[in-house]
Amino acid sequence: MEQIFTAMGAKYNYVAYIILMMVGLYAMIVKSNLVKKIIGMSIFQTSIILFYVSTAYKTGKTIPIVPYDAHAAVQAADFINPLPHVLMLTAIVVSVATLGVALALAMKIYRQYGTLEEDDIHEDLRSEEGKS
Amino acid sequence: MIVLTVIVGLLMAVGLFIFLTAAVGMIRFPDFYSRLHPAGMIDCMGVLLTMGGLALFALFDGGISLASFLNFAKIVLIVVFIYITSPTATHAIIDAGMRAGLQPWTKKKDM
Amino acid sequence: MKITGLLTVIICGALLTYYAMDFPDFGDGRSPANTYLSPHFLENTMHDAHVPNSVTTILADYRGYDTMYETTVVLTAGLACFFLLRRKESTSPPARFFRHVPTGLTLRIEEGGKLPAENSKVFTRIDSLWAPDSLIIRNTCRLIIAFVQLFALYVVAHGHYSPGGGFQGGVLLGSSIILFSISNDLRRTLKRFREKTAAVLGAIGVLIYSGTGFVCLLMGAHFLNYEALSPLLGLKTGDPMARSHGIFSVEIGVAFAVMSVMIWIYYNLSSAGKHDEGL
Amino acid sequence: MSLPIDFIVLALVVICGIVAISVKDLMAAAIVFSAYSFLMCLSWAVMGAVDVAFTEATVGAGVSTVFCVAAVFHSTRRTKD
Repeated sequence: MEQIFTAMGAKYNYVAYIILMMVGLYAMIVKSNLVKKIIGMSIFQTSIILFYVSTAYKTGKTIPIVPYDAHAAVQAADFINPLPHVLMLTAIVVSVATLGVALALAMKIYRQYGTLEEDDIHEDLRSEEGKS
Repeated sequence: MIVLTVIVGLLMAVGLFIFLTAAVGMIRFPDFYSRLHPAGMIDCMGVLLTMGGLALFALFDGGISLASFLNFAKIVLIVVFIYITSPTATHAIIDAGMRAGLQPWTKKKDM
Repeated sequence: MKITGLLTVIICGALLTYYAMDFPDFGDGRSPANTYLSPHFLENTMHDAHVPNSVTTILADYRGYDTMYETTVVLTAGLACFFLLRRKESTSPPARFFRHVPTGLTLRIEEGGKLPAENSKVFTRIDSLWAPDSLIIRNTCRLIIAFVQLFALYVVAHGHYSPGGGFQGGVLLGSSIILFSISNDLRRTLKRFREKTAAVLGAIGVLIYSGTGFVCLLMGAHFLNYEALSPLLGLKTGDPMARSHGIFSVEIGVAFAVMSVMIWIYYNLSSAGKHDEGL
Repeated sequence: MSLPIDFIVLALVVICGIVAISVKDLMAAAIVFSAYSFLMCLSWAVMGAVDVAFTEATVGAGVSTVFCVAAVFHSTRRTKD
């Protein structure tokens, strides 16, 4: 146990990402409201992005915009790793697109069943099956 | 240089103190409208002081050049836009609160 | 259900913590993620494309295919919202509200009543959950929107040298229109920026991106290899500025697509697909 | 050593995330989620990912809040959990 705490002290970003991922997963599994589930999905996505950005960080180094003079040789060790930033930049924009589609689906479900709670929708479905 | 450090440090310290009073006010005040009062007004003053300190530092630290002047101008523009938008946002929120029917808190005499 | 979910989450978290102990430390410059490919990108961005911001170079040049299909995904999301929510048949609300402009009176007209003319100067239609016509908010937003759009263009054009680029600039342009729609109303916005315009502009954005790649193909190089554009731009072969201009054209395409898709999704979500009364 | 500000921001992010899924009012959940996005953007800016932070500030704290509020406006605000 002691070992885990000392090992995690140097990796507190990874601890934060694990906690956020657990929060998002809990919301997606347990909460019955659809908008809550969608917010949980967004939290899950942001936790993954936090993980990627954390791997790119180098202590005491500067942002990945290299100096303008082209003649000086660029030392890559002086800059933060830009590759995960690029991957996550597109992931954020795709996440807002999926958020829009998910909210549209939730609104469609509300229009059909008059509720956003998953339990009530299941009851509605069951009673419809019983009738037919 | 020591004059610049003192002025910038003083501006930042006073600005941060004003932010602190705004935060305390947002927690301690009794109702919606009086809570929005520090959130809307005192934040503007804090932004002016802290950003003013940062702008002076950006302009004079390391000599006046085009790059440092551009940094200065960007920070001044931030302050200008906060001064335009923040009161409007407070106005809109309070307007929405009035239309939603929130009663302002008053000191009850017979209690 | 609650217990099962909690148990799943805790097991998941415990496993992740166990494996996170083997990760390299936070801020380690010599970790595997920081060593193999990205030093090459960082050292060659000025030489290859003459773009100091290495994120932009990787986004639009080294990983151009990735970004192209991301743009397509965004456009597909806009289409999905449209097909899910849009209702063409007009479900007229039970009552409509009009403001008589000279006096400021509000009229409530029941269904079946005589409505004023569509483009009447005297009566303006207002939403049923109407906000009072606030001069302060309307004029401040009118002032701010111009600056937001100017800043968005700056972000798109200056993405080579500072943080920014097509995605951010596109979202800023979209949010300026959304701000207009919130401060005024949806119908007035739809008169200025119609839904058809949004759809066509989104498609045009993706077309600009893939068209740039296709022009490179026509010039005899690989798809999205911007070096082949140099004869068209009047540059010498091998000039890195050709890649810089190629990246810029691609960023414009991304900005178009993202802007119009954001506005399109907002139109459909805020009016529940009816395009009648907005937020 | 930039540990304290980094650590405080991450702690606030976790608190905001927990509040966003546990609050009973969906409109409040949307607003707290916006605050969560903004704090996350601050944490990325501290970590040097300026492009990612800029995108999150425009997308996560701006547009996605508007989408959430629009969806809640056209459905219901109440929730059982």
